[in-house]
Amino acid sequence: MTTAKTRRTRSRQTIEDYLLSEHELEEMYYFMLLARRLNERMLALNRQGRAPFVIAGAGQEAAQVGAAMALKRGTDYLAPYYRDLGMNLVLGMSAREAMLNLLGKRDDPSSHGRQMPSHWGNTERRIVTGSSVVATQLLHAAGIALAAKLQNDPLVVLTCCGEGSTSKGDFHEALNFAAIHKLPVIFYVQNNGYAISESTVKEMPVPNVADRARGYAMQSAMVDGMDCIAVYQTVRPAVDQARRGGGPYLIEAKCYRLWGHSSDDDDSRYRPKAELEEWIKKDPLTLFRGRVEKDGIFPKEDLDEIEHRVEEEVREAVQWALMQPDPGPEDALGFVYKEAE
Amino acid sequence: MTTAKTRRTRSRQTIEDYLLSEHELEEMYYFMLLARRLNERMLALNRQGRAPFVIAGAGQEAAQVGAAMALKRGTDYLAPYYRDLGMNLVLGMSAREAMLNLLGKRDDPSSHGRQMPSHWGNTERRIVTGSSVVATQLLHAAGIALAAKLQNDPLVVLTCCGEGSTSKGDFHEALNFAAIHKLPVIFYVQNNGYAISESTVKEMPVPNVADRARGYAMQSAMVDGMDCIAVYQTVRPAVDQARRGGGPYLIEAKCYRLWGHSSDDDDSRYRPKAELEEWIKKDPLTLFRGRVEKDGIFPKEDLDEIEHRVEEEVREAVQWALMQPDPGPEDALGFVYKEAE
Amino acid sequence: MAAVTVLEAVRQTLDEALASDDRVFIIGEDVEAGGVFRVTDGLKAKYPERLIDSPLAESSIIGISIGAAHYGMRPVAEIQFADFIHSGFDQLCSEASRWSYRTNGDAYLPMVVRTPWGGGVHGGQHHSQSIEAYYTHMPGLKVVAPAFPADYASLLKASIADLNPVLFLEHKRTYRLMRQELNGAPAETRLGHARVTRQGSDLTIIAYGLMLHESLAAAEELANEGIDCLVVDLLTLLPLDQETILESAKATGKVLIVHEDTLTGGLGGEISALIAEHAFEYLDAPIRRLAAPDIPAMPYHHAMESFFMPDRTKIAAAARELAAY
Amino acid sequence: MAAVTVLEAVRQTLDEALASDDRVFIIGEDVEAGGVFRVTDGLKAKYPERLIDSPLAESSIIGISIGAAHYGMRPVAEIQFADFIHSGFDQLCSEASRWSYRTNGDAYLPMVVRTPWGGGVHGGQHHSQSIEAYYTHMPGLKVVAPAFPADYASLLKASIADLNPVLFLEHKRTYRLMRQELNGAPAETRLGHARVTRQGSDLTIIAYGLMLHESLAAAEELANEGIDCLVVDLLTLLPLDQETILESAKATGKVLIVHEDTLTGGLGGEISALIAEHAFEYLDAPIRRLAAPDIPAMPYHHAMESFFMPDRTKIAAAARELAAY
Ligand SMILES: Cc1ncc(C[n+]2csc(CCOP(=O)(O)OP(=O)(O)O)c2C)c(N)n1
Ligand SMILES: Cc1ncc(C[n+]2csc(CCOP(=O)(O)OP(=O)(O)O)c2C)c(N)n1
Ligand SMILES: [Mg+2]
Ligand SMILES: [Mg+2]
Repeated sequence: MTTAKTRRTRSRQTIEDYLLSEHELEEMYYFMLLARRLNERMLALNRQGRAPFVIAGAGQEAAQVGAAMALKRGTDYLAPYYRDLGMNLVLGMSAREAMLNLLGKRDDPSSHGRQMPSHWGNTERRIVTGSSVVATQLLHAAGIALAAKLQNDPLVVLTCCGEGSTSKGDFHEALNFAAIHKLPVIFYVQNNGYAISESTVKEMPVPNVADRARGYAMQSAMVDGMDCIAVYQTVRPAVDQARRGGGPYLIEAKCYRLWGHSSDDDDSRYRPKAELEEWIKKDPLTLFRGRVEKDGIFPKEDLDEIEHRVEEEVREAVQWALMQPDPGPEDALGFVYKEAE
Repeated sequence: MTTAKTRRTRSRQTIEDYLLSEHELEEMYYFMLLARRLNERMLALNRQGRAPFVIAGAGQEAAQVGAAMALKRGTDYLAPYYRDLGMNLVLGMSAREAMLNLLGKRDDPSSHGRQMPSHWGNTERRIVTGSSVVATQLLHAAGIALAAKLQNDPLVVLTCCGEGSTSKGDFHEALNFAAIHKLPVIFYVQNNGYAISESTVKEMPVPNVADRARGYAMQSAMVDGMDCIAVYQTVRPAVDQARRGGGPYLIEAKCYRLWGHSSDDDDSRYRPKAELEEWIKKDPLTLFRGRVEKDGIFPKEDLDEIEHRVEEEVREAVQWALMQPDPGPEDALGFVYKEAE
Repeated sequence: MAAVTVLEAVRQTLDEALASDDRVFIIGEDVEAGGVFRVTDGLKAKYPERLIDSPLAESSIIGISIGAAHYGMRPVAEIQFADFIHSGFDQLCSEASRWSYRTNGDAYLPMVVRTPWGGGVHGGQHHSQSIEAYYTHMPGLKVVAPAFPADYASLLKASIADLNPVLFLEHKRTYRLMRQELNGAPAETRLGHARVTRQGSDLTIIAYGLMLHESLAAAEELANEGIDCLVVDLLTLLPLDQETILESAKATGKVLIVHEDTLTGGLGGEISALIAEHAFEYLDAPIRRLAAPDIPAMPYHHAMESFFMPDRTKIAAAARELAAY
Repeated sequence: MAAVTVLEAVRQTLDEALASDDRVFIIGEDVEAGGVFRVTDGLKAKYPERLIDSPLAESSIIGISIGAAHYGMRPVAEIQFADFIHSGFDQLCSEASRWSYRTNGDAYLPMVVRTPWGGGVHGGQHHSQSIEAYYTHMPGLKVVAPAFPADYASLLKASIADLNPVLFLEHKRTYRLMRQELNGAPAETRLGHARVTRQGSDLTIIAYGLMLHESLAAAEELANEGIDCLVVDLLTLLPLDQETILESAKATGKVLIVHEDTLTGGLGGEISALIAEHAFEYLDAPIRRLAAPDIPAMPYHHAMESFFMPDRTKIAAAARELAAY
């Protein structure tokens, strides 16, 4: 938020029935918007043949930004999944870094071009490296939480997956272990209605992912994942409670994938157009803008200003990233084993 | 029940508040007793150094016999686990065959000495071969049920495991799949309180295995696994309903492992003696005998007669089995691949 | 009958199997919509009951198929990418591969697990893997990895007919690489048989999958230089066709084994060992292996990806050296 | 200090690690009660928080350890039998082995997975397996399989200190096979180094685990017949000590590789291939592999079990033949 200083600073005082300050609300909008605009540019680059693969979070920005803002940055861990661009931005990833990652550039901090885009990881920011294999990260999150408990380190681990991934054995083993040991983990499932082409009825016998918590006597919650403020207000108390030793939580954010599964997917094969159109009306960005504008938290101009700032930031990041060095062939070697310093 | 003919045949008329006929009640007692006596002889042979390994079902005979008797023999499938001697007997395994299996004899119908004892399998009796790896069979059971559904074949699959095995990913994947597809499977968990040395509190966050059904919106039941009649009365309706297309069921039989985990285990390391003594009072054999005697279904003499018959059958089976040929070294080869006839 | 791609050959074969035997069904992620590679496109409409979308759970896809095959069905399971079969390793290793053995043939599993493997598609670490080395160390399983459309068709048909679990590997890059007339083209109809795809006298190249095509291209190039390569297409990786491997090694005395998988512990080691033990007297040179470097899996960026993958140029270079030995 | 068995050496080493570093903890099935082999006997009482009984779920044992190691702990996971590690294959292959590589060393996993392997204990198909071939094909992982008490102690210590995931294989039959003074006895302290356990000039035997002891016994027997065997104890199976392997092969010109695992796709293939490629000129005979037959896993009945397992007699016979070549 480089240019922020040039503008009147927002009050940090919590606003009634938002539980968020002006400052936080601005951040919220900024991060959601930044995630969306980055994803849009990424898809454009893909269509131009400059990025072989894009997997995006369009439609899930509220679910991601609202949840990530409930974390203590630098203290809490995030074991994300491939759509979580919004979360990574909240935890400190820059637009430039996002583009380095997309392009698999040499200096991509997540994997230096070794993994596909959106496979984030950054030890300094406590973002846990992940593979493409779904649900494995749920166990890593539980393991970090176990370690923190053993060390009396008051941190919380938030880990994410889609609703389809809750069918994996690792989902069961992770929730089972975390519940038995009352670990500070938030299992955060972004239910966007589909696992590629499969709608939820093919994935689960229960109407809600949150229902799966019952088999573990685990606390659970459901939230409108298109409403960033509601998400924050749901996740924050769960995080605080987990930090106080209250044990794990399963939270389901009901959202929707506004785009295809990835840049390789044609969702018209399996998704009714009408359904998509219904959800587009609930676009988290429009929803948020509408509410804060209506309540008069920010005048329209200010919101427009944020939009311009984001556009600019993204434009600059893309230009910059495209010029950055690619990995060389031999960069494929190295770090197969970690050597002691 | 070779000698049965020599005695007055039991009425096959269902007795009020038993839902079982004299004939079935006699069978019930016979099979429970046969399982126990066989296990006792097996352990004796192990102590004599004539059988390297024994894993037994002592204490779980009621849970096993009562459930197996709810199946249509020759029609329904059983995917058992290693303690299910009682179930195998109900489905047609003879005392002799049980001993061939224990001794790994060449003619052991389950695996011809290739697997450890108690790894049963017999396609003719529709007993599904299993490995030592716990919980994998739950998926095989669901697969058989899916096949039957595809072929409109009105059969039911009963599959068993211990409560500790419900922590495995395959347990989750099997229940999830069976519930989504409404398959005719009964997931039958014999909760004997321990997974080797680990008591249930280390294995599950819920007090009952049956609670795990909630995550799948699956029907479930709990039953006193020491009471064979109660077990039958619980499992039978679930089997009938599944056959009519009512979908899967998770049934938990609360029982207890009266012996160590296996012939290699010293349970005094982890089990309070007092607890064991409490459960010994609930021994399924004493319980059953007490009830039918009290209700005057069978006079004491008849029950004694069954005992003698079983003793004799076991003694004969052991003598016979010990004389049977062992596999030769080269019998290790062959059937790595199944050749088309 | 028109010339078809590998993709079309696989789809046609599945279609024919579904049409001719109602015990055949397809289960996997997204198969109803056609799958991510569109292999099963159109089949759901023709066989509504027998295309089954599974939940996202590989152990269940394999475990369910085991149960169904035990019952007597002919399941053809699809694992969306070979990279995601790992969570089904236990069901394949502990259960499927041992079913017949542990029952002395009383029970058996006529099932197929199809999965796209291999790299060169910007798939990065988890959409590019070679998995054959793990599964060729599983007696009781059969592993097939064709290169040409006609072999894909004939060997998939044979795999579905086989009474044992077959892992059928489909190299992504071969899906649309070329077309072949299905009748007329040479097609191996038996599992367990390799083919000498090109005769030659100077040295023997042994390969499979995409690398078979790269090896043939290299052989063409080398022919112009007067180096005459014999090229073996393994086709079935387990059980291996030892006879063809040994005969081809003996024929030239020099052997180059090529695979896309990483070197250490790769299938090339087994092939080399067979030759070093049973064709030793015929060898005129060290047995060479050309494979990917020992890093966990294929990197994403194309520069590193092409560094990782063997190709016609690297094969030709290795072959030249060997010929000059 | 008294002479100790392998079992005692492992227990002592774990005890010392727990005592000297509070980041070390042990997690696995039944470890609190001492485990089925009693390896962790007594440790729960000394380190109540740091011995953790896990639920019966191998993928979680490994996945949880990954998370804890990422945090900075030093988890030592126990898989009760190597045969049951298969459901953790995905966590080891897709995650643990790639952690450092995929982050360019930004993240790494100082973790150990201990597990008892090998047969000859009437364990049948699922309590006897050799699993090393699967895991030596996983760059990023290290695999260790000692034979002597002193090496178990020194290499387990090194494994716990290592910053990478280490699969530490403990052959069940070696647990109580012999005793050794821990100070005094030769002990390899570095991962990745093999040892020439016996010098010899006629032929080289390469082995590890129980087969190393059987090979030494065979070598003794052959010495009386005037056949002088060099015996290599691999100790670390990944990364392999190529130098020692090649030097030992060159030294005698004849190589016999022995393992308990089944032949096809076993680690012996890799070792043979290394020699066939890099020591070819020095070879005076075919490279021999002595291994278990290609059946899914060890049968239960002792007659078939001993047929399956290589032993000193079979090793001596193979070596005689090779020496006579
Ligand atoms: C173990 C595994 N199997 C298959 C895949 C291929 N795949 C990638 S994403 C995906 C669907 C995931 O659906 P969901 O969990 O709902 O997340 P979403 O993509 O909808 O956000 C699949 C099947 C994978 N990545 N991992
Ligand atoms: C996957 C797997 N891990 C570990 C084991 C070793 N093991 C055999 S039985 C057992 C305990 C099983 O407990 P439970 O499921 O409650 O069945 P019980 O023996 O109590 O009847 C364990 C850990 C195994 N057989 N399979
Ligand atoms: Mg989804
Ligand atoms: Mg139990």
